[in-house]
Amino acid sequence: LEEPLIFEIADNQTTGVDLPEVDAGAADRLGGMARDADIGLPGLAEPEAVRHYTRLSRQNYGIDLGFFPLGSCTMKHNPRLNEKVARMPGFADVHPLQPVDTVRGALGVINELAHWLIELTGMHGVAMSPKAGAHGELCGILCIRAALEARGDAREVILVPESAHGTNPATAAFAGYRVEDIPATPEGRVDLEALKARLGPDVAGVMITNPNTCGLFEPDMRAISDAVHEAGGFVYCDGANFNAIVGRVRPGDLGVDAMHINLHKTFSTPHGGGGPGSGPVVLSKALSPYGPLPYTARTKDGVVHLVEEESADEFAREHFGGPLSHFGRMTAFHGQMGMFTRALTYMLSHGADGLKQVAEDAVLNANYILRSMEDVLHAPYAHSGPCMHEALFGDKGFAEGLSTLDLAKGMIDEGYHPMTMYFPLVVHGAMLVEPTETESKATIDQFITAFRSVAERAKAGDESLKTAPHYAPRSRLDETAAARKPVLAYTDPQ
Amino acid sequence: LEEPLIFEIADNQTTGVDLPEVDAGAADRLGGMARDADIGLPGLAEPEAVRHYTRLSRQNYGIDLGFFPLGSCTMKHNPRLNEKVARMPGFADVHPLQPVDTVRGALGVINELAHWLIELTGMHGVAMSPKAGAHGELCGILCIRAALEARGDAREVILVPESAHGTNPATAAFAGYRVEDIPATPEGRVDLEALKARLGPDVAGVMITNPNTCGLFEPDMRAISDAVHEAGGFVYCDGANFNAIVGRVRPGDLGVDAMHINLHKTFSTPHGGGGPGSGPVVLSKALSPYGPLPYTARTKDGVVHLVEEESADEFAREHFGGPLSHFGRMTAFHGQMGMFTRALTYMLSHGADGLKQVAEDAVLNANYILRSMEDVLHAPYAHSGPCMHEALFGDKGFAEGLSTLDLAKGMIDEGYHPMTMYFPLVVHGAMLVEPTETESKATIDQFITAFRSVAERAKAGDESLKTAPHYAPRSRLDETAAARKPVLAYTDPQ
Amino acid sequence: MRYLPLTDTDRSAMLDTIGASSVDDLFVDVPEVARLDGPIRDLPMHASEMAVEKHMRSLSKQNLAAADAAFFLGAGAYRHHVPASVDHIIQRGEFLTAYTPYQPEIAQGTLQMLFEFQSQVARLYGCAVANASMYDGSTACWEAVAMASRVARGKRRKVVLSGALHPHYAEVIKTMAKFTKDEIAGSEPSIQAQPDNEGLIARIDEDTSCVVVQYPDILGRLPDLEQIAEAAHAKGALLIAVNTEPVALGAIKSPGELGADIVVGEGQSIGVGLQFGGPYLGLFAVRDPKHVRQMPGRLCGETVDADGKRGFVLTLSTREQHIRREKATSNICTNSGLCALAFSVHMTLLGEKGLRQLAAENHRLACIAADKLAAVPGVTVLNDSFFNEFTILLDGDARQIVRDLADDKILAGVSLARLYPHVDGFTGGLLVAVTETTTEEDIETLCSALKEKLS
Amino acid sequence: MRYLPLTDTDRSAMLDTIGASSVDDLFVDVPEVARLDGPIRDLPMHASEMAVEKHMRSLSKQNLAAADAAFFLGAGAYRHHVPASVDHIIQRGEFLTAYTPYQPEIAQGTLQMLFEFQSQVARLYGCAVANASMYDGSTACWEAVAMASRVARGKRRKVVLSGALHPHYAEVIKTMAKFTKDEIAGSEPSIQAQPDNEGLIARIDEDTSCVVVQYPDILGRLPDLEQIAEAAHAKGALLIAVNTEPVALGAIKSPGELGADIVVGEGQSIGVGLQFGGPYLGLFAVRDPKHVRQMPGRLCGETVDADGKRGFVLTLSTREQHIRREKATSNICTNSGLCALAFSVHMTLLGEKGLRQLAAENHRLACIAADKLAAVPGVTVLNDSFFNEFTILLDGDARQIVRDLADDKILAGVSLARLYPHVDGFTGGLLVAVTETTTEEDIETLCSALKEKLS
Repeated sequence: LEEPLIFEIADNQTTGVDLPEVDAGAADRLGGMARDADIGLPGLAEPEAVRHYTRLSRQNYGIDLGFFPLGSCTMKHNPRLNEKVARMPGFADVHPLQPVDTVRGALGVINELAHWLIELTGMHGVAMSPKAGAHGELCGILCIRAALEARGDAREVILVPESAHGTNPATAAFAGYRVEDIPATPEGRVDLEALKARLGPDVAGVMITNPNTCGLFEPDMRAISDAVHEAGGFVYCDGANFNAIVGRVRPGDLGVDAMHINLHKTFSTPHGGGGPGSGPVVLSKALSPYGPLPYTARTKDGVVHLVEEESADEFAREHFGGPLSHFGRMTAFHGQMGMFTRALTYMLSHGADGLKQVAEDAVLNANYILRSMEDVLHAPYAHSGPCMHEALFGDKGFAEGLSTLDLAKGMIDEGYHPMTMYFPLVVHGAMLVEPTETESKATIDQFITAFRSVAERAKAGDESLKTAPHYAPRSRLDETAAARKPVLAYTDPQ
Repeated sequence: LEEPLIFEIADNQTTGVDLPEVDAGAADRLGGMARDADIGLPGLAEPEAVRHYTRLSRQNYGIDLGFFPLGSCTMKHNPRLNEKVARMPGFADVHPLQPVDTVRGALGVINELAHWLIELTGMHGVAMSPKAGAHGELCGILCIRAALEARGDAREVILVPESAHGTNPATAAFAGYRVEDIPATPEGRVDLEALKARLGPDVAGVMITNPNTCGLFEPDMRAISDAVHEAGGFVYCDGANFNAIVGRVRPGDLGVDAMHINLHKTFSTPHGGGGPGSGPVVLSKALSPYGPLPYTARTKDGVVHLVEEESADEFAREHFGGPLSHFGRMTAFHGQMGMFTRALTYMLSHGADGLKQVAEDAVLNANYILRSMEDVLHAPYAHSGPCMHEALFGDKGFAEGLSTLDLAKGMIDEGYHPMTMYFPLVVHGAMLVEPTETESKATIDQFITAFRSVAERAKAGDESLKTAPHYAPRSRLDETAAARKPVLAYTDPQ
Repeated sequence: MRYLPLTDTDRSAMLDTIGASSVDDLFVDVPEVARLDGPIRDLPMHASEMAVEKHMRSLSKQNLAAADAAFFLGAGAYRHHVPASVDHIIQRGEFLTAYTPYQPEIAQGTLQMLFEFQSQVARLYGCAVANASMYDGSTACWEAVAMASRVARGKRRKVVLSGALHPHYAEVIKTMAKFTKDEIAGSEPSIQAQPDNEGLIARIDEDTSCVVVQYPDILGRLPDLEQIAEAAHAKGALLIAVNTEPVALGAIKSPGELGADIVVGEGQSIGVGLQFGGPYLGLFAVRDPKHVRQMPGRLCGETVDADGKRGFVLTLSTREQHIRREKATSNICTNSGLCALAFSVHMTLLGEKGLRQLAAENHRLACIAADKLAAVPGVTVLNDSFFNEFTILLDGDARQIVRDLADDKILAGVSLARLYPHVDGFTGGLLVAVTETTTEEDIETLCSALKEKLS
Repeated sequence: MRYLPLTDTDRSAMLDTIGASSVDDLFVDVPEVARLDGPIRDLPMHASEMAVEKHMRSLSKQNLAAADAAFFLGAGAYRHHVPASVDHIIQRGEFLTAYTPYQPEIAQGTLQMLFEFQSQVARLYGCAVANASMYDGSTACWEAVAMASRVARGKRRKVVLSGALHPHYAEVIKTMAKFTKDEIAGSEPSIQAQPDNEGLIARIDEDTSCVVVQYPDILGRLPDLEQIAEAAHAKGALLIAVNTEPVALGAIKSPGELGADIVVGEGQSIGVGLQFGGPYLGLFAVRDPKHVRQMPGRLCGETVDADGKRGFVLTLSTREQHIRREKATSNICTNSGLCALAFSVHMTLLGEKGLRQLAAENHRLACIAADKLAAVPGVTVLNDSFFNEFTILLDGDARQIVRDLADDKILAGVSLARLYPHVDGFTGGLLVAVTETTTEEDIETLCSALKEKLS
C-alpha cells in the first residue's frame, strides 16, 4: 500500500488534457508580467491520474465502508440523490453574479431551505452565508455584538462551559470578547446557580451546547435563557448536536437567540475529508435585524429577492419600513449553494415526520449503546438519566499504561473508525460515541461486541493495544517528529 | 474481508425506497393472477445497501487500480468523459420506439459511429445491432450464409485456425456449419498452403484473427483472402485484436468480408466485470446487402433514417433501387446505444491521429515487454519478428510441478491481474500479455521487474507459488467442488 | 492525446531497448499495399474534452428525453425511477473497470454480486437457478428456444410461438431458425380482450420442443400459463415463459410457480433505464435444476478457498465456448454484467416490500389511466385485465396520431402498426404503458390531446 | 424513510434493552413546554426520491445555466472546463464520506492528497508553504489580515487595502475590522488603464501591518507587485497578494517571486466550478517558512509510521482551536477539503504543460474579445494589460444592459454598479471575462448585441 507522490511519478511534459499549443508570445498584453520561470507542476495522463487517486482513496476509511461512531460530528449516511441534485446544471453551472432574473430557482432553494431551518428551530430569521459551523458561530456572536452596540451597550465577556467545543472560545476571542468558563455539575450539566451568580452588565452572552457535549439535554435550558436575558445578554447555542432533537424540540422554544446549524452534520451533506461545510445561523426576533448581507427574502407576490449591498437599504425601506442594521458581509457571494441543494434535498426526502424519526432513532441507538456498555466501561453520567444522541465513557478501570488512545487504535483493527477521544475535557480519557440514525441494529450489535472486547483488553492490560493498529494502511505515525521539523511541501531531490 | 450475502443481512420488511402504501386489493384488474406467495427478496435501506456494494467492490481488481496485461482482451483505461456523455438525458432517457423525429440525435450518433467504423476499417457497410463480440461473429457468419443462399450455394464448412478464440468455432456451429481446423506454421501463422489445399466448393468461408492470437500479423492475409474468394468463399476476421492496427491498417485493404468490432476493447467502453459489450460488424460490398435489421442511413438531404421492418422495403426501393435482402433481426430494438455513445466519444477524443498513435503505442509497449522478457521466459515466436500488441510466452523451463497457473497467481501477489493463461492453445502453458497503449513506461517497467522475478521463481521451483495468491481477498478457490455439486442460488437456512 | 501516457522520450528509449529504429519497423509484417501513409482522411483529428462534450451534448439535445414529455411508451422497455445510489455503485471503478471474473481471488466483488443476482432472479421467476445474464430479453428468448431443442436432443423441430409474443422477439427466433432449420409455428396477435390460449394449445404436437408465451403479453393481457404448461407437458414439450416487465412479478404469480420450465425476460425495468434500447439485461432461469447443464451463459457458484473461507467462482464452464468451442451450449461470452449489478442493487433497495409497493402503484395508476381513456370518445380499451400496460383502439391512424402528439411533447404509446407494419387491421391499436413515473396530470394531458385529435 | 434502517421490531427490542417503555422516555429531560406533540406543522411529510428529484429539477430549470448562454462573467468566479474524471474521483465514497483525518492510520488517502495539494499551491504561488485550504478567497483574505496583525504582535493597527481589491473581499475585511478595531485604509478603484500604485504606496506608514493588493486586480489590471512589496517592506509591513484567478498564474509571474509575504486567493477556477458562489476553495500560503506558526487552518506534514514507512499527519495543530481554544490562530475547523481534492486532481491533469496552455488560450481569446469589443461604437476598453478579464466602458447603463441581454441568453459580464452600488461614475463600467469555454461565436454574439443596444 505504497502510493508514490505525484511529484515522484509525473513530469512537466505530460498532461491529461488536450489544449491547443498557443504561442504564448503571440498575443501578450500581460504588461510585462509574463512568467518566465517554471512553476514545477507535475502532470499525469488521465489513466495514471485516475489510478493514482483511486489507489489513494483506498487508504481512507469513510461512511460508505463502515460505522463511524464519532461523537459530536454526526457522521451519517450521505444520500446519493443529494449528489445528483447538486450537479444539476441550474445549480452547478450558475455564476453568483448573474442577473437575479436568471437565478430565481437558485434563490428559491436558499429561501426554501431558510424556511425549513426557521420552522425546525422555531426561530425568527436565518443568516445563510456562513461557510461552516465555526464561521456560523462567528456570525452569531457578531450579531450579538451588533445588537448590543446598536443599543450602546458595550459588554466584554462571553461565558462558555468548560465542556464546550474548541471553536466556541476561539470564536468569542476572534470577535474581541474575553472568555470565561462556566462550571459543570456532577451530573454533567451547566451549573445554573454558578451561571446566575456570574451574570451581570459586562456579560454579552453565553455559548451553550444543547444537547451538551456530555450527550445530555440541559433541562434548565429555559431557565438559563431567562436568566441571561434578564441580565441583558444573549444566548448562543452551538448547533453541532441538533441531530438529537431535530423535529422533536425547537431551540426557539428554549429561549435561544442564535444557533448555527452544520448542514454537513444534521442535514447530511458529506464531510468530504474535512469539508466543505455550511453553517447557517438561525436568529431570534431580537437578533434578526443584525444579520449579515446578503440574504434572500420572499415578498408577498411570491418572488424571492436577493438582498445585497446594491439593494439592501432600498429593499428594507420598501418591505420593512426602514434601513436594516446588518453588520456587514462575512464572505464573497451568497454562501454554500452546493450544500444548500443537498440539505434541502435531504429535508424534503425525510419530511417533518422523517426528521422527527431521525432524532428518535439517533437517541435510541445511543441509549442502546450506553446501556450495552455501562457494565464494562465507566459511564460517568449514566446515572443522570437517558443520554441524547451520544454516549460518553471514560478510561477509569483501564490497566496501567493503557489509554483511551490505545483503545481507539484497537477499534481500527476491528474495522471501525475510532470514537471521539479526549473530548469533552471534563471526563478523563473521554470516549464519545455517536451512532446516528443511519446505522442498523445489526451494525450496532456488531460494534458493541467489538467495543466490549477491546474494552476488556484495555482493562486486562493487553499490551498489543499499545502498538495498534496492526491491520491498517499505516501503523502509528510519529506526530511529534512531524511537528518538530515540519515538512509541509514536497522538495525535488537534489 | 468477509461481506455477508444480502440474504443474510436484509429482511423482507426493510426497503430503501419510499413508495406509497397502496392497498393492492383496491384496484385489481390482474385477471386472477394476483400474487399471493412471498417472493423472498431481501431489502436494505440505502445506507446499508451502499455500504454492502462498496465493500464488495473492494474485493475486485480493476483497471482503475492497476495494470491489466490481459492478452486478447484489451483492457485499457476507460475515460470518464464517456461515462458522462452516456448519461446525458437525450441518450439515457429515450425509448427505442419513440417517433423517429424525436430521436434524430440518437440516430445521428449511430450513423456517425458507423461512419467512423467504416472509415477505420475500409469496409462498405456496418451492422450496428449485435450486442457483443460473439453476437457480432454470429451476425457476420449469418451474412455469409445469407449471401451464399442468395446465390443458391449451399456450403457446409467453415475453416478455423486452431489458435482461434473459442467463440469462433462455437459461432460457426451455432449457425449450422461444420467446423474444420486450419494448421499453423512453426512461426505461429496460418499455413497458407494447407489452407489453399482445403478450399473447395463446400467451404463457406474462413474465420481468421489478424493480428492473430499469437500476437503476430498475418503477412499472407491478402493472399489468404484472394484464395478464399477465388474458391467462392468469404473471409471473416475476428476483430478482437483490432487495437494493434487501428488507424494504421484497414482490414478492408486486406480483403476481409466481415469483421466484428468489440467496442468494449478497442474503443474503450468499460468491461464492467463481464459486460455489456457491443459488437458491430463491418461488411464488404459483397456482404453489405445481407446485414440484419434495423439499420440507420443518412440520405442526401442529411437526414438520418432508422430502417426497420416498418420501412425497410419502402426505404430500399426509394434509395437503393430495390428491396434489401436483409437476413432478419438479431435483437429487439437497435443495439447497444450506451456503448455507441461511449465509443463515439472516445473516437472523437482521439481523432484519426490519436487512434493511429493508439496502435503504435500499443505495439511499442508489447514489443518492449517481449524484448525485456525473452531472456527469462520462453517466447516461442520471438524469432518471427516483432509482435503486434501482445507478447506470447510459454512455460518451457519452469521447474517440475510449477505451472503457468502458479505464475499467474504469483502475479496477483505482486499487485497485478494475471495475464491470459493457456491461450492460445497452440503454445504449451501459454501466457499472453497485452499492455495496451494506456500504460506508462514506468508502470510497464515495474511490471517487467515483477514478471521477471516471478518467472525466475517459477524456474527455480519456488514452492510458495503453488499456494499463491497469499495477499488477495481469497486464496485459491476450489473450482472442482463448485462444479461437482453446484450451489447456484442462496437457500434460506432451515 | 490525454489518454496516452507515453512521452516522446519514453518512446525513443523503448525503441532502443527493442532494437528498432522507428515504430514503423514494428509493422514490417503488414503488406506494403495495406500500409496507410498518415491519419485516415475523412476523419477529424483529436479534440479536447470540452469540444467533444459539446458535440455530444448537441446530439443529445436533438432528442426528446422522456423526462421532458408526458410519456406512455412500453412494448418491452419501461421507464421506471432508478435510485441515484444505483448509478453511484456501478460507477465504482472496481466494478466498472473490472474484467470477467476468471481470476476469482481478485474478483469476489463481481462474483458475490452475481451469486446474489442469480438468487434474486431465480426467486422473482419462481425458478431453481438463474444464470449470470444474457444480452437482453430477445436474445435470451432465442437461447431458450435453442436450449429446448438441446433438451429434446434435436428430435423435436417445432417451436410454437404465442401470437402475442413481442414481435421483435418472434423475429429474432424466426431469423435464427432460418439457419438452424427449426420450424416456427407463429401467428399475429388477435385483437381481443383475452389471449387465444385454445388456439395456441391446439398447435402443440409431439414434434414440438417448446411453446413460447409472453406474460404479460404484448397487448398487456395476462395469459393463464398454468393451462398452457399442462398442455405442453402433456405433449412432452417445454413451456418457455417470457416476461418483459419484471416489476409485474411484484403483483402477479411467478411463471415458475405456474409451471413454466424456462423463464426468460428483459430486466431493463429494474436499475437499467431506457437507453434507447441498449444495453439491456437478459434474464434466464430454469425451474428444474436438472436442466442446468443445458443452460447457456455464465453461472456463478459457491465454493470455499484453500483456507476454508466461503467464496464464489464461475462454474460449469464446460458448457461454454472458451472451453467447449463448437460443442458449447451457446457462443455467448461477454454478457450484461454491469446491468446485472444495477438490477441487483436496485432490487436490494426495493426488497420484497418495495417491489410489491412499486407493482401496486404501477397497477393503480394504470387502472386510473384505463378508466380515463375509456371515457374519451373514440377510444376503446381492449383489455379486461392487465398490469401496467394495455391496448386501446382509436378511431383513427394510431401511428400518425402518435407522431402528431409528439410535437406537443406527448409520447402517447407504441402503435401496433409500428410493431406489425405488415399486418392489416391494427391501424387503430395503441399500447399504453403507465408506471410510477407517470403522473395523473400526464394522464389528463394524454386524454385531452386524444379527445381533441379524435373529435 | 429510505435512509433509516431500524425496523419497528428493532426499535422494540432496543427499548427493552434500555429499559424504556417508549422513545418518549428518552426525552424526559426536555421541559414539557418545549416538547412538540407531532411533526412540525407547515412542513411537508416525507417524499419519494422521484418526487424530490422532480421538485429540485424544476427549481434548477428556473435558472439560466452558463452552458446555455454566451457567458462573460468573472469578478472572482470563473467558468472553466473541468475534466469529467475530477468529478468521478471526488465522488469516490472513500473521499466523499471520510472525516477530517484526525486518525491518520486510516486517512492516508486524504492526507497524502492534502500534502500534494499544499505542494501544488505553494509552487503556483511561489511560496514555501501552503495550508490545507480555507473556506474561500474572501475569508482567506481576512485571515491573512488577521495573521499580519499577529505577526506585528498587535502593535500595528492599520490595514492598507488596494482600491482595486474585490469589493466583497474588502467588505469582509471591513466587517471584521469593526469588531477587531483594526483601522482600514481603503478606497474605490479609479477608472484608469493602470492601477494607482503610487497612491497606494503613499498610504503605507509605520503603523501599517499589511498592504492588501489583488493581482490581477478587480478591473483585470496587473499591478506591479514588486514595487509595492519593496515599499511595504521598507515600512516593516507585510504584502498580502490576493489572486482570484489561479489560471492566470500559468501566464504571469507568481506573487511569491515578486515579494508578497502572504499569498491568498480563490481556487474555484481549478476543479470546482461556478456553483452559484459556493462551496469554493480558499488558498493560503506564506513565502517565508518562519511565518508558518502564525498561519491559520490545517497543515499536513510528512512523517514516518512505527514501521518506518512514509506517512502523513495533520501537524502544528497547537495553532488550532481544538487544542488551543481561545488562543488559536483562527476559529476555522471544517475547511474545503473536497474542493482541495478537486483542485489537486484537475491540477495534476493539467500539469505544468496543461496549465500554461490553458493560460495562453485564455489570454489569446481575451485579446480577441478586447479587440472586437473595442471596435463596437460606444464601447471603450479600459485596460492596457490584462489576463483573461478586462473592463469596458459603455455609453449607457451597464447594469440595465446586462439585465436586458440576459433575456437573449447573453450573460454579458459583471457591471461595476453591481459591485459598487454606492459609488457614482461607474454606471458604464462592465467587467468582461473570457476563458477557454468562450467561443469566438460567443464573442461575436456579444459584440452584435452591444452594437444594437448602443446604437
